[in-house]
Amino acid sequence: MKRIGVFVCHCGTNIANTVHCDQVAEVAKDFPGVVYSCDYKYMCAEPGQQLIQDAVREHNLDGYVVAACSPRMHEPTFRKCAERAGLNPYMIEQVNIREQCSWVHADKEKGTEKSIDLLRMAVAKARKNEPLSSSTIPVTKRALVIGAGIAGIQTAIDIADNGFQVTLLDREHSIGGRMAQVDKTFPTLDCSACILTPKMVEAAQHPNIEMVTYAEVTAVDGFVGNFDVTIRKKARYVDFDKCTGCGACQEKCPKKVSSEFEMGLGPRKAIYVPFPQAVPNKPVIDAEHCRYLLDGKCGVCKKICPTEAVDYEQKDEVIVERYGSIVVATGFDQFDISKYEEYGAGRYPDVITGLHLERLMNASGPTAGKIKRPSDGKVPEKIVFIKCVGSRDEAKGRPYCSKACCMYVAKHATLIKEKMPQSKSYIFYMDVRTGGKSYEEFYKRTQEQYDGQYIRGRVSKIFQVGDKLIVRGEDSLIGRPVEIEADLVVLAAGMEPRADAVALARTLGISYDQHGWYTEAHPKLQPIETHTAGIYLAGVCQGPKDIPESVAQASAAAVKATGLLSKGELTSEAMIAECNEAVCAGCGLCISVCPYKAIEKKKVSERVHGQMKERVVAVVNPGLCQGCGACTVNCPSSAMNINGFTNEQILAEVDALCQR
Amino acid sequence: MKAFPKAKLQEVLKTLASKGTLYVPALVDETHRYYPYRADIQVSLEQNSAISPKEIFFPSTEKIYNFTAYGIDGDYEEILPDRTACVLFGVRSCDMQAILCMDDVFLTRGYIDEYYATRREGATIVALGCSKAGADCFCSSMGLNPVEHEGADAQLYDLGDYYGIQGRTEKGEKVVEALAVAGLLSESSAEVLVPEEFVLQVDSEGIAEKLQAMFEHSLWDQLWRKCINCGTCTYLCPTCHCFDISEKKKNQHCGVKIKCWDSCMFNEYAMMAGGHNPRPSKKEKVRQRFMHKLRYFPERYGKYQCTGCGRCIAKCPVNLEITDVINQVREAKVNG
Amino acid sequence: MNSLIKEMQALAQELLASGEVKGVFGWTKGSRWYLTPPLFIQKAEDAIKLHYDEFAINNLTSLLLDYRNSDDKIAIFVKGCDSRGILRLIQDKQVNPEKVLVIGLPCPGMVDKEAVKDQRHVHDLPLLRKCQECRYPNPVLADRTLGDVQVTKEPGVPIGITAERAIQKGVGSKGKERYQEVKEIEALSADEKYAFWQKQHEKCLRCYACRNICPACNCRECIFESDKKGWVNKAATTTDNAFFGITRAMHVAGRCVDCGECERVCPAGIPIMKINRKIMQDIDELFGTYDAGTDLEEAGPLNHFKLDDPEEFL
Amino acid sequence: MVKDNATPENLAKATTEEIKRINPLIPMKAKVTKIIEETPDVKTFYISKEENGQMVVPFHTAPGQLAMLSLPGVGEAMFSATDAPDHLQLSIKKVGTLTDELHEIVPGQTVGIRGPYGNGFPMDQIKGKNVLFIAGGIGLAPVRTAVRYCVDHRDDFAKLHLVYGSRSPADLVFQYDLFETWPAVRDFQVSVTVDRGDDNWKGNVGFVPAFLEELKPNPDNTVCIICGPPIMIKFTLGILDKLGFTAENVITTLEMRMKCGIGKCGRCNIGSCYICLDGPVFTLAEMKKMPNEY
Repeated sequence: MKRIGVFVCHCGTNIANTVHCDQVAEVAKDFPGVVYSCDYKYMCAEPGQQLIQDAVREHNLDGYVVAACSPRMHEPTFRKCAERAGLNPYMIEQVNIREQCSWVHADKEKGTEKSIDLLRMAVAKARKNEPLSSSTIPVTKRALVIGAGIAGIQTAIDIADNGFQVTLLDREHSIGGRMAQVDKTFPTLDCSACILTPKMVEAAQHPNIEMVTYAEVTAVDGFVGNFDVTIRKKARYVDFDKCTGCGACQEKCPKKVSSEFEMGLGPRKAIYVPFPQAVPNKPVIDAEHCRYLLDGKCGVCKKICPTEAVDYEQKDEVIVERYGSIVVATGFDQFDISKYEEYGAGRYPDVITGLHLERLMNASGPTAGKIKRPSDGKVPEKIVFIKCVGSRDEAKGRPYCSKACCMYVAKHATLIKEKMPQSKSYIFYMDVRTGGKSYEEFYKRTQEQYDGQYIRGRVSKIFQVGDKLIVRGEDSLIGRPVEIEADLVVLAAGMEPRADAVALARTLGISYDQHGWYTEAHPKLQPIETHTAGIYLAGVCQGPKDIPESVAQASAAAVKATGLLSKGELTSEAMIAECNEAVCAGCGLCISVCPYKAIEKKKVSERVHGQMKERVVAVVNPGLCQGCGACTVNCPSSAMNINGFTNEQILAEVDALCQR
Repeated sequence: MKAFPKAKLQEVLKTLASKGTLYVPALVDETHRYYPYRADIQVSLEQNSAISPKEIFFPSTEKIYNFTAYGIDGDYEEILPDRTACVLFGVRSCDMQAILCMDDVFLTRGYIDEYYATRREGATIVALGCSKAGADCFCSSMGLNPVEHEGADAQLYDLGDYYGIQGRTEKGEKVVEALAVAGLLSESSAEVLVPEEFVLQVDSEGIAEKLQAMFEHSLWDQLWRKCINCGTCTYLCPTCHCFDISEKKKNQHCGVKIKCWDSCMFNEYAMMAGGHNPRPSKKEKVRQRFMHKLRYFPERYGKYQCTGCGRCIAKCPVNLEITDVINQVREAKVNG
Repeated sequence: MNSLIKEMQALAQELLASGEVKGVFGWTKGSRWYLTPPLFIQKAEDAIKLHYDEFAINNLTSLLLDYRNSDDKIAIFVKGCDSRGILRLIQDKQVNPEKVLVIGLPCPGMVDKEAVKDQRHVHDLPLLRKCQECRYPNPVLADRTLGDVQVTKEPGVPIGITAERAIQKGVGSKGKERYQEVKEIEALSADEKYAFWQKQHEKCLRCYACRNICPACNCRECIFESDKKGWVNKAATTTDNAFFGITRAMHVAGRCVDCGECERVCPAGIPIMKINRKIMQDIDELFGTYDAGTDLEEAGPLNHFKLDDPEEFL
Repeated sequence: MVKDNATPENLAKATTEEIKRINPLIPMKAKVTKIIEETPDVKTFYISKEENGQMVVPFHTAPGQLAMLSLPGVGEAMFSATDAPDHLQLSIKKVGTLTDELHEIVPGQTVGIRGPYGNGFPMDQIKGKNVLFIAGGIGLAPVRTAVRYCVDHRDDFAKLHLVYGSRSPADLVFQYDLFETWPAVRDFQVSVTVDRGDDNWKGNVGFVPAFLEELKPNPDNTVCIICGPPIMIKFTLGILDKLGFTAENVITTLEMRMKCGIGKCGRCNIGSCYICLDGPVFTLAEMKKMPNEY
């Protein structure tokens, strides 16, 4: 019979206030297998750990149970402590009598009773613990960055600078993302393109960066250190090796299409480069609009191309590449303002979003930087901004703050005043949030030097009279209705997760919140990691951020990814599935449910009634298995077990609970 | 002979029940087996019980001792069987013969099984002669007289409207006396009803001897093919007496050692520690069962361990009939 | 019927004589008029022993488990309900479809031999309840068929030479009412339900006939066989019996093919199908109608994870 | 009445008062007083019971007899027992749940013990003859009971010869007997072999049957007592036959799954024999008459 020790921790007063720790330790002495039991103020502290190690040696313990805080917190501590005492680290159990007893119960007697029950279960389990060991798996020293906005670009450059190969992938044909659409950045009013373009070029030219644009991730297999990523490269119909980017095709293409990059405010052709600074700066054919591809007529671009780079026969290409780590930097979509019918969004062309305004202000935009109304091209004089559209609005399912809007609205008001000194900006707001370096000062300037008129209140309705937009709302500070005859209304549309964010999360096996933002492993202490080892987050895909925050997180993700890649090999989980071949019936149900493709079939020979017979059994690849347990619950013969959580151990716990 | 009218059966049973526990075949929740008599119980003497009366002497689960174990200290506390006397009413010849088989096993050859012995000594068996052969009965083929069995303490005969009764032992006489005292008995000269010819018949003569040379016979290669290795035949059999000893924990420190029915049809039955199984497949298990009934038991105790009650035939999920096995053994060619 | 039996015998004779199969599972005429028990033959000349009639109730498919690692090809006769068992065994990889030749038969509807009144003389017997509630009277899978029967995965009415008679007798007529018994128990109070099942489990002998006849119970080692793990005790107490009964039912959840053999073979008369049907009904309600053992390609709802699986408990 | 009729000749042979216990299935409470680690997977347990403050042998066993050892809450199993003045010695190999647990216990542990069971070796009939002992692995445990008897009654027997083999030098059980006690006994040849040697092993390397063939023991006036793994027995019997040993003079002890030990539970039968009552010791001649199911 295994000799088990029990160590009950007071956690200062955290546990001791609601649990009679001494009593728990005393009762535990009677549990079968327990040969030593004691309590102590701080088991995790140096003297506490020493106490455990001494007891292991003195009482010749085969394993022990620590009743303390959450194993998430200190299981590694006590495992290491076991190792120092000469035990296999998996011979110990930690039972959480803090979060599960003292912190949730007020009644000390009941808290004690529950602690005893939990401890009895843990002792029963510990008696069935077996030494476990981990194996090592090699790491593929290559990273994948999904999304090549500013966050993705920064991550890729940082990883590449650290000497690792990195693939920078984007589904658009140019890298740059949302930041490329932005005219100027707050609070410094730098030209966005001026600071972004060098980064884009650096990424494109970096020897360690492979750029894969116009491509999507369709499947991710494998596990940390060795992800097998299936990438679908969409057909461009232009051979980039031959194309010189001369632009002749674009010029001659007869098909005009509304430009996505310009937010529909300007045209592009069916063969096009989305914006002048695009990287790669070579055109692709939009198969949905190309006349040749649609009905075989036209073919002008092919005829005109001096290098015969146009290739209508090109097909999508699917490749599978292996990466050690993945950084997700897929950014955001802008909230669809047409959901605000009361603002006439979608109906009135002069009710636009902040991103529209960015394009209208941009020198290379559809209006060459002149702010003109989309409806009639007139220069607006009275401009109304409405904040918190599609953010902080429970009714629209967007209760969160989009964080960047307060500042970009201030920026817009400032820039408009600079461009058109005769104009007047009215800004309807709920609160003004300027938490950021030099942000508050910028906002003050907008008000004081740039004549931005901030009105605290909600707009209830916008309607058109003549060529004016009547903005009707309430100034809640003075408690009076307001009505403004505006020429242009700019809605500060919030950020929302990409429409396909959930689908990608499922492909990657990472978690997401109720809105679709990807969930970090810990909101405070692990804001970069996901719950899936080896996959990290950068930028807005995790939640609304402005540019400096995205860049900071991008660099952090790069460090995480590089840290992983710099290890030669990873230690695999010790608590992984194992198949009892004697019992395994070879039905293969485990194989079909394993999310890590860690289970395979194998043939075994055995002597049955004097004859050698072959049969099929399941075998777990310890490198791939993550110990999720899907196979164990699906195994009809209970041949699959998670080491450290075997069916027997769990039954022993249930038994112990029932035998109080 | 002395007799009581069938109409007065309830009074007879009440009288006997007043002396001690009285077991009667009855239908409760659609199950026909022996139950302690109660006035509201549906006594059924029309046909033999579906579950044999062996469980009265040899319950399917029986406690032997309690144990405690605290650390390295432990203790054992014997649990002795209940010594109260009882009467078994309506036991058929086949089941009476089966009890004699069990007597051989549990009361002879070196050791006496205290549990069986205590219950057996305290019991008075009132047998009931059959006037009708059940669908699966073949006791006459196994050398029994369906109408009476000399091993019983008292014998009931079907006289049509009456049951005749005769005491055979001191215990049996006491039963008759008790009924007489209660004024329930009268004299009857009616003929004892006997069953018409059995539908199932088999010639069992000399089978035990023939089987001695048939352990390796090819017959066994075929018999097991439809068997599903369930324990129905052995658990319903009035003579199957194999048991296992295991334990049931009450809590982490104490538990009870139990003796419970086991079946040679089960895989784990002959499995040894370390995994060797001398009877690894259905073939060996099926052979063991029939060999035990028809050869080993006769060799050891001088009688067949099958009494023709037909329960295994009635309930075998695949109709593997012992009568058919006997026929096949009879017809089998044996070399040399 | 006679011509069908002749066809069966001829086919078995041919299969064995040609060496295509090494054995044939079928039925034979038993020792009494109301018995048609299983038969396994290996010689062509034994084919004449094959028989088929309304007493061929036995689902033979679990017997194939004895040949699961065998190199020999075995032929097996199946009725509609039996064929679902084969399909399940193939899905569980316990039977190699290359090593089994499934011969589908039209089912005349099986009768209830419990209703025999005179074992000496042939008389009419009522149709089994399970046959009245039958949803798949035709084989869902067969390599060969006899007697005009067609292989179809669709629930429906009997097809084949005996179809008319079978339909007349009421085969499948109560298919829609198969959860009736479940509803009756569901209508009871919790205490009444408990009392009902306690009473049933009290009767259990732990003979394991229900387990051993079941084509879904195909583990190599049953936890009820090895008390090593201490999960269950050998003691036949009501508690241990209930533990067995419920575990068995949950173990075949989503894999039970509704053949009713467990209930038929129970020597204690426990209405096992009531609990199997309850689980079937629950699966139907939670995951959409699912009939185990009807589609080779579809893993049962309890054997895979789908993104839209109900998960109210999370 | 029933009891009186049931007194058989076996009961008359009973060697201790324990056998007449009212309830033969109840173990007597005993203690493990000493544990010897024979090999990595074999331990010898010394078992005594307390009587008037003294530790005494729970019951005496004849060579080849068995005792049922139980660990409360785990289970019970039958082992061959070696008799000593104040204790029984049970040498137990780790093969399953119970034996795994037994290997974890420490001296002082309460255990249950009942017995003795089985017929034992027919030492009286061997008197005056040469005895050849052949054992493999843990099979030496039952053979040792006979060896000890012969050594204790040295003058009753002619020449003694033990041929013993194990998988490796580390797996040799009772090394103190093999290399110290027994070689010192008069006219006692001890021949040890291992399947695979190691750096320190200077003895014979090879399987028992081959070793035996090399040793060529003389079958004249010799009885052979053999026990070991089935495969060893199978090949050794062939060699013994070749050497001229008759089936009547080859004695072995059979293992079956015994549960009750008293001939009731029905589990240990081979044909109409119950190992726990009629065995476990049989001559090869007797075994040839039994069904081949062991």
